[in-house]
Amino acid sequence: MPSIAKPRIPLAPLAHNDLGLTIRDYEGAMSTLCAGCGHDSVTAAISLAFFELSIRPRDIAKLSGIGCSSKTPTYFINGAHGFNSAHGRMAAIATGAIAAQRGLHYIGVSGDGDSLSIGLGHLSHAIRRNVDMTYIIENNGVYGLTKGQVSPSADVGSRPKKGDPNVVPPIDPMELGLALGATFLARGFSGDKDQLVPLIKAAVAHRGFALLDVISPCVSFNDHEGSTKSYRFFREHEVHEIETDFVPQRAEIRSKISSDSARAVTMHDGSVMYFRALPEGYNPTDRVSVEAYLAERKAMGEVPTGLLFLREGAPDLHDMSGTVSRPLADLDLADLCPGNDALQRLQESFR
Amino acid sequence: MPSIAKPRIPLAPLAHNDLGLTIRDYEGAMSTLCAGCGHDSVTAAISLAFFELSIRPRDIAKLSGIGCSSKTPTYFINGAHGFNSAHGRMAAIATGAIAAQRGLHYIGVSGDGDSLSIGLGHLSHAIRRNVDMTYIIENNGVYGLTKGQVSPSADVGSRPKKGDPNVVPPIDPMELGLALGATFLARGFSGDKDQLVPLIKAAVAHRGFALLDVISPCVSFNDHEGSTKSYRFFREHEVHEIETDFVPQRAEIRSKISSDSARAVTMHDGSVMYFRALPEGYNPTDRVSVEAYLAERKAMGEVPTGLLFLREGAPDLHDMSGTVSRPLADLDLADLCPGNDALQRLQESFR
Amino acid sequence: MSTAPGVNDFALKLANVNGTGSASANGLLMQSIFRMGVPVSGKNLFPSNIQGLPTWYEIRVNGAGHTARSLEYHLMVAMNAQTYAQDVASVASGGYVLYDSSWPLDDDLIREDVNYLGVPLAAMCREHFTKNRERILMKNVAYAGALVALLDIDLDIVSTLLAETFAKNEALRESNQRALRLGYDVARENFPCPLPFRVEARGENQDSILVDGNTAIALGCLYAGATVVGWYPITPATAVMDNFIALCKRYRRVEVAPGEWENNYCVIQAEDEIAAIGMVLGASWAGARAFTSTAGPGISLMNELLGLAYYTEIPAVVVDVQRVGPSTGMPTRTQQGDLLACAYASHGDTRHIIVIPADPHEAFEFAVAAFDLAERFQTPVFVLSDLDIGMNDWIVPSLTWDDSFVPNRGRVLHDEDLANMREFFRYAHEDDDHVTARTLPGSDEKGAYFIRGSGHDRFGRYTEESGAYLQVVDRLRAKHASAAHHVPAPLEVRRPGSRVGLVTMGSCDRAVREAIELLAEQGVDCDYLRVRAFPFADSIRDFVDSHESCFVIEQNRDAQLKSLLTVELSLTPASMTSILDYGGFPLSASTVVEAVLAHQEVH
Amino acid sequence: MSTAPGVNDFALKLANVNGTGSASANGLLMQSIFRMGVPVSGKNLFPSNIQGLPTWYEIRVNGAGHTARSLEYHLMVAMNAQTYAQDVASVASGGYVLYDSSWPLDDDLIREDVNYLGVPLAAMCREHFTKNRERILMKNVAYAGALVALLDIDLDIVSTLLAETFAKNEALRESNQRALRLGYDVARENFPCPLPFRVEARGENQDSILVDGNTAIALGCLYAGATVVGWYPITPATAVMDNFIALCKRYRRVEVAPGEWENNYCVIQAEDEIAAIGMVLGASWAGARAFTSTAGPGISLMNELLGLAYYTEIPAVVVDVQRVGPSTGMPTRTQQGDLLACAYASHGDTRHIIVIPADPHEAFEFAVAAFDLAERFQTPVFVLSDLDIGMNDWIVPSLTWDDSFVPNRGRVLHDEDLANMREFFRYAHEDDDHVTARTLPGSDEKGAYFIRGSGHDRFGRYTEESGAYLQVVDRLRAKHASAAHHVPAPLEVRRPGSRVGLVTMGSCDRAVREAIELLAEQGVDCDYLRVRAFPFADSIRDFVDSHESCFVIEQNRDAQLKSLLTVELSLTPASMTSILDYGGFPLSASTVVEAVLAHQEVH
Ligand SMILES: Cc1ncc(C[n+]2csc(CCOP(=O)(O)OP(=O)(O)O)c2C)c(N)n1
Ligand SMILES: Cc1ncc(C[n+]2csc(CCOP(=O)(O)OP(=O)(O)O)c2C)c(N)n1
Ligand code: SF4
Ligand code: SF4
Ligand SMILES: [Mg+2]
Ligand SMILES: [Mg+2]
Repeated sequence: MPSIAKPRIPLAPLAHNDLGLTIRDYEGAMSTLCAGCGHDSVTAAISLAFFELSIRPRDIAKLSGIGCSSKTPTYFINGAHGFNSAHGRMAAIATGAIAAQRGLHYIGVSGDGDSLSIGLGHLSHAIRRNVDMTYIIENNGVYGLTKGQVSPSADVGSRPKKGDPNVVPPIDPMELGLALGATFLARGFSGDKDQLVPLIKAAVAHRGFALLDVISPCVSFNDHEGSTKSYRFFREHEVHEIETDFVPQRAEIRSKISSDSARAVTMHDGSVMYFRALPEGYNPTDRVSVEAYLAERKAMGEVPTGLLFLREGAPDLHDMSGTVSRPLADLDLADLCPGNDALQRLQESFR
Repeated sequence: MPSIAKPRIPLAPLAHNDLGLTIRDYEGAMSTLCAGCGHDSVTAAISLAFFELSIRPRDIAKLSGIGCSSKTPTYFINGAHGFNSAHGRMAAIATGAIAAQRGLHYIGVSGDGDSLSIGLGHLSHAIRRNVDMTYIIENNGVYGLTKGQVSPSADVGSRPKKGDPNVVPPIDPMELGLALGATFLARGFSGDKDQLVPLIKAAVAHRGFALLDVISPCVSFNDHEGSTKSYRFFREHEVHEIETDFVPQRAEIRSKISSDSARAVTMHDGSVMYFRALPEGYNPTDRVSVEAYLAERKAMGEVPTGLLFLREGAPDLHDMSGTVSRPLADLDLADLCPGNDALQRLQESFR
Repeated sequence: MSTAPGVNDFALKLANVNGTGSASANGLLMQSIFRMGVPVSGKNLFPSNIQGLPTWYEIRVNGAGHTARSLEYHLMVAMNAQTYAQDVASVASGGYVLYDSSWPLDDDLIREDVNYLGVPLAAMCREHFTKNRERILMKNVAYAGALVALLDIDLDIVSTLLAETFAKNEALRESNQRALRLGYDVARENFPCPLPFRVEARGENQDSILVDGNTAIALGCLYAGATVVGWYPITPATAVMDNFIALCKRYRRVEVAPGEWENNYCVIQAEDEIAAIGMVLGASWAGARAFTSTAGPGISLMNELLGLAYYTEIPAVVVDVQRVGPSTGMPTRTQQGDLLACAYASHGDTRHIIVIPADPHEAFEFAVAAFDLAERFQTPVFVLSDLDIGMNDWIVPSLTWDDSFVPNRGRVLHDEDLANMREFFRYAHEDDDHVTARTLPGSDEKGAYFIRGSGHDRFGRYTEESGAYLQVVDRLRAKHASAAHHVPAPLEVRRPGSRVGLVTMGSCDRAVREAIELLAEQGVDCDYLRVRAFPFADSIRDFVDSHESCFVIEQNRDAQLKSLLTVELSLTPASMTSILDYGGFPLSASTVVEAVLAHQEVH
Repeated sequence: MSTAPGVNDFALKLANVNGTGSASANGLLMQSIFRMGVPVSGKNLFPSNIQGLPTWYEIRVNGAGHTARSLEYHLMVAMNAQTYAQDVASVASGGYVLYDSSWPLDDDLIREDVNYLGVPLAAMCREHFTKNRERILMKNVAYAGALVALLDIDLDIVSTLLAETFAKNEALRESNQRALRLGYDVARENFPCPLPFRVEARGENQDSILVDGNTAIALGCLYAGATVVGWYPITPATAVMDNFIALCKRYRRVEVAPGEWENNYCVIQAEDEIAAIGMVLGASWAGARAFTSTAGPGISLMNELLGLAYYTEIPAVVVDVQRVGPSTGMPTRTQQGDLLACAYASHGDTRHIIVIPADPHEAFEFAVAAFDLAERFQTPVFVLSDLDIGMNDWIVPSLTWDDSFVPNRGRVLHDEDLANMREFFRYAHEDDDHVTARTLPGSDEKGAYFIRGSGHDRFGRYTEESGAYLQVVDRLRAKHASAAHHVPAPLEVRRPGSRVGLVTMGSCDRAVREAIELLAEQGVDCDYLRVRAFPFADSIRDFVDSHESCFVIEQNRDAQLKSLLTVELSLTPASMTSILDYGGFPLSASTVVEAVLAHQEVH
């Protein structure tokens, strides 16, 4: 591609992990996302986290729905099996996979549209079932792949590239998770790898459903200055033709979130988000105080990041189901079929 | 029916409301629910509330999904149009109806399965859109119509008539509503009409989405004593044959919830629920304190009832959409069609 | 076509109010007749409601083995005052009405051509039992007792059955026995027992069982080694899961430490049908045998993910216990209206495998076959049952299991296989059936690939190129066609010299076979072909082509089987005539006979 | 079938990287040719991606008016190094390759039989523009300028268009004009301009417009008076809503107080497609004209509620802009694969009305018709468009609107009507088309009823009785059949003496018509029939019956149109031969010609 040089996912120096693997072993195919898309940073963070955790690629399974975010599992850990499923259904599909094959580390990647619109029901019930997986929402407030409609996480007043400012109150996946009894809730920012990688590692380590909300800016549908609401056939507009098919190359946004004060980060659309790492002494195990803290910061217009809530030791899907520790998918018919004698005995009761 | 005398929905004496109508004008068809079903009490309370509000039947529209609860709109206010739709979809269908015809009072009746399983996404988004309607969940913790599976509102440890005790943490519609920015949240109990009728009236009066969670016991699938987990073909069981097709007549549970202390109510299955009316001075407009109170009472094993949360003045679907005050369904093509001249002018830009 | 009832040849109908315990008493009668070695069937016609609405149960006794639904009732047990009028009206002339004479019958219920048998059931039970619950329940057992006397059913057998049923509850056992006897005695004292039509013991049912299709399918899934289930309750499919769970509890628990049991299965009650099929896909992708069971509305909701499974080639078993559509329709009535919805489920070019059992015996076998087919062809397979098969008890040959059975898990590459390969490509190297090999999550990195519902080439890579896309979808079509040689073959029964062919499917089986005998009596010899799967075998075309006239008998309005046959076998539509019966009740032979004769007359 | 290009008879292809602004430059060229009065078409072949992947644009100029896709490219604008090889390979022998000569071409890209036109676009733009963004964007306008010179496109027209487009942005206007001139001049200086094939002004397009189908459908919905929309974004249907919203903002705002505007419409971006169709049903039930637009996956998800609408008889308009299936498939490629999914959407016996436009002009008219049909027949109506119609610009006759048009709102009873009735029953008193009258929420209590997807009788009451159920579903079937007389009739074009018939639908139209001319040149005269709706008119049967051989041309793998014709018109499958083209690109005449000739040879 002469016109747009796609940066390869940034890599750490070629260190070896406990398995003797390098970060290259945790890479995937070349990204086809827009240059500067936040999702690519999350991809890199995921690669790095699994590398640092020294988990064999084959012991990982990666799943997604549909969306730009949901394309990303192709871009990390080639050696892991992956399932790019249908829009909004990943949580349900992952639940089935985990029920069948408990021997793997499951990572699901989804978007705010995928998870909070069409997939809200499945996400919510996967939370309730405490399905043992890491579930990342690459949250950009828009439907990237369908070109920029507002998503359910868009703030009131935020203005999509096309169409009117959003008027419907957003769903905050963290507040939702608290209401549904989630056991692990964390928020990161694609531009702060230093914070994000440990959060992913913690999520992978958590036994149960770990929900990780990662603010991940969309360069393509948040880069408009002023109003672009007019349409092709009106021709009263200015540069519509070009805007719809020209995507400028943007640098990735990076910012390290310090723990002492809220840090302002300017997004591609010029808006400013205030990220705040959790204060010292924050207690992620007390739901009521967590709710109060989130509400307080929200009122200040800040977005708290970090491990927001944690409840360890809660039963997961397998505990609830009482399944054997050997993965069900590994059982043979001999383990499962009662045989003809049993059938004949059973049929005594059918007479 | 000689064997089971179905009680007619209990009626108030034949007073007249401001429109000169009696409660009979707010009745519906004869209920076909089980004798003693909590849902019938809610039906009666709805009739009474609209009667007391002096709203013309024709100005009411009633909608539901599928389930025993969702059958009930047939049993109240014959003169109102009704829509018994599909399982879980009522919130979406009501949203469309309200968008089209804003001139009516909308009441939706649903079950905990209908709303919190299959319909969770639609309910959640109707809350966000603050669709102007009263939405009642007749909450019995089971799927009544399909014969007693646990629903997402079943408490951990509660034991369905068939199958194992529930192990998946419940969804509390009130907590969910808080997380999603609901503007009106109330809880009632089918057995306390004195409290329920005013709550329904308040919900109808509220401009926006009023979510009313009504605990409404199911006599048929909560009446088992001990374990009934065995199945027909095993024959080791005791009285299975009879249990599956015999529904004892049960009296409706009634209890008035006083405001000073939690009141214990024995359910049909022998379990005891502790209902507590909200304390004096409770502030339903402060979300953080509401969340804290709910959490505190939950920890005590109590179920707070009353108007739990209220935010008036929030924009509803029509405000958000900027729709005209005249119902869209009442507009004629003359109001809507730009005509040939406009079409010709527009097409100048297509050349 | 009215025929006089006789020994081991009659039908009765029992009209009750649902939720009053009548089903057990009715089942007791039917099972007792079964134990007497006489062919019998019971059809439960119940409302979509929990309590208080009319419900009927029909028992047909037929020594010749015709157990399809009969439309002639020789005896009516009228226990529901709400439906007295229609119930009395539906008794055959010369037949009997047994009613609760604790209250007098209205005059307008009196028919001259019918015999009335008044039994003061309520009064008797009020006198003999004290608890309210018992008084209601025992009325049912009491009328059963009266019928035992009237129909000459073996009292010992009935008693034994009651004793078995209430083995662990002495009080209930005792009161049931007492009620039975009460009814029995009152009938013997007051009526000429037995009636002209009655049951006479035979030795017929030795190698048979009495079972419903939902139980049989659950058993099939158990024996096929299904471990993961995602499901959502819906009538009439719910009992598949009730049964599957119960069976698993009995046969699939492992004692991992003394007194500590774990499950060799995982059944998840999903949040909806979309999640249910999603879970099945996830589990199948991960290598387990997984299934779901549902009815029409669930099939509609699963459409998108069924297309995903088809295109990504993930096995899935979907049991559809059909009920009356469209929409919610009549959830407790039977129909065969989902054939087309299953055959082509999902948008775009999709086509699925369907197996169509006729009774619980086949339901068991086809359920097992469905898992093999799904894994062999890496695609969704529907087990198309219906409410009649699923929720009624049928006499069928006993089930057997071949302990040497080896499941066909299809083409799956494991680490050993991968070790010998240079590279693995998911959709390359098809075999003779156009199936390619898959790998399972957790296998060696060499076998890892990224499965996707978006355009992909034979290597499994994303593509938007025509050629690469076509290679895959054309192979999918060929693969589906190949399956025709592996699905259950159509069942044919020929009579020498027949020029008429009757084609049918599923639960129409018994009625159509009975019709063939009745038609032969009328001089119309018919051959029989029962379609048992889709894609269709070519032999069906031959059958149609080799008959002067062919009737396609099915239970839906739009002639879905005929349509699918026409399109898929390139048949001439005019070569087939539809016989459609879709009012929601099991088919009866007379419907078929009348339709065939009417058509023969015209032509 | 290779023919030499000539004046007003050639095709070019432009290969770009998506997200770099090329679409505007390509559209500029195509629109300029349109303004020169020469028939032209533009096909945008773009990836399902936002930025960085290959994308192509094809322009065909054809004085005879054949604007279907051509498979021969006489000029390739190769702007994407990633696809150089395949792009160079696809130029017709003797054709031209225009490329960015800022970098040298690899040796293996050099074909002997092709002419290379190197323009140092990047270098020129680096020199003449300073901002990075401009440098990328202006390369596109510069190659457009070169093409203007090479193809003799009217420079004034191009300039004027640019001026119109950037009327409000002087800086952009200026740099665009500059880039255009740069390219123009460099071509004139270095190449023999014009090329042997070129554009020559004509007077053809006076009464035509250049419009895409998504815009046209949005306009149709606007003019039909649609007020409520529930929708969920999906390619390629999203632009229907983008356009509808934009149109509403322009034409549907009311000034209720000075400076205070309110909307005569309500567009709700739903949480998913199930909610979208749910909102449509709610709104239609409440009396508004409502619609949704989606693609295949959305149709799959809507299945359950479409059945509800069918059975409860609620109008609904569903626009399906088809893309390549199954599953997610290829979202930016075209296909006609949802015909069966729409015709029989939902479980149980269901059948829907479908209108199938061939181009944006018909799309406008059929969108309007869809609302009338939906309300007249109280049932869902699909507008079956596709990506080719929806997202490409087509030259079609200008749209006109009859200001005296009175919409057919169907049988709706208002208070006045109810006042004169003794009682109202929802599903009783059918008219000649088997439609019964409905009432709307808010009407007099006498008109209130409880609509339900469960079994209901003609009075609208819940029922589980066969007879009552049958009355309603049999009427539904008759109602659907009646609609055949009210939907757009098939379009026939006959040539005297033709013994071959070509049957097709939708966007295949232009390619098939062109094929007919080409076939006539080869001595094969063909008649033409385009199916424009389901249920089918009987005249289609007559057409098929009256031809020795009939070809059914459609863009899906499974011959869905042929299948549906076979079943619904009881045609003999053997009477039709399929021509299937389903690789995802618009059909071209040569595909049809070759298939017909190949078949003729064999027979
Ligand atoms: C059933 C269905 N409906 C709609 C679509 C179209 N679609 C593809 S991606 C997408 C939204 C993606 O948004 P999000 O999940 O936020 O991902 P992002 O692209 O922003 O990362 C939609 C609506 C689809 N693929 N399937
Ligand atoms: C798509 C679909 N799936 C399943 C069903 C079967 N079904 C009918 S009612 C019901 C559950 C009802 O539970 P709830 O909403 O709690 O109502 P209740 O009967 O307890 O009042 C189910 C699963 C259905 N009608 N449609
Ligand atoms: S459109 Fe937005 S979300 Fe999608 S790849 Fe581009 S920047 Fe990322
Ligand atoms: S089953 Fe339960 S919820 Fe349904 S009517 Fe009976 S008591 Fe009520
Ligand atoms: Mg997003
Ligand atoms: Mg319930």
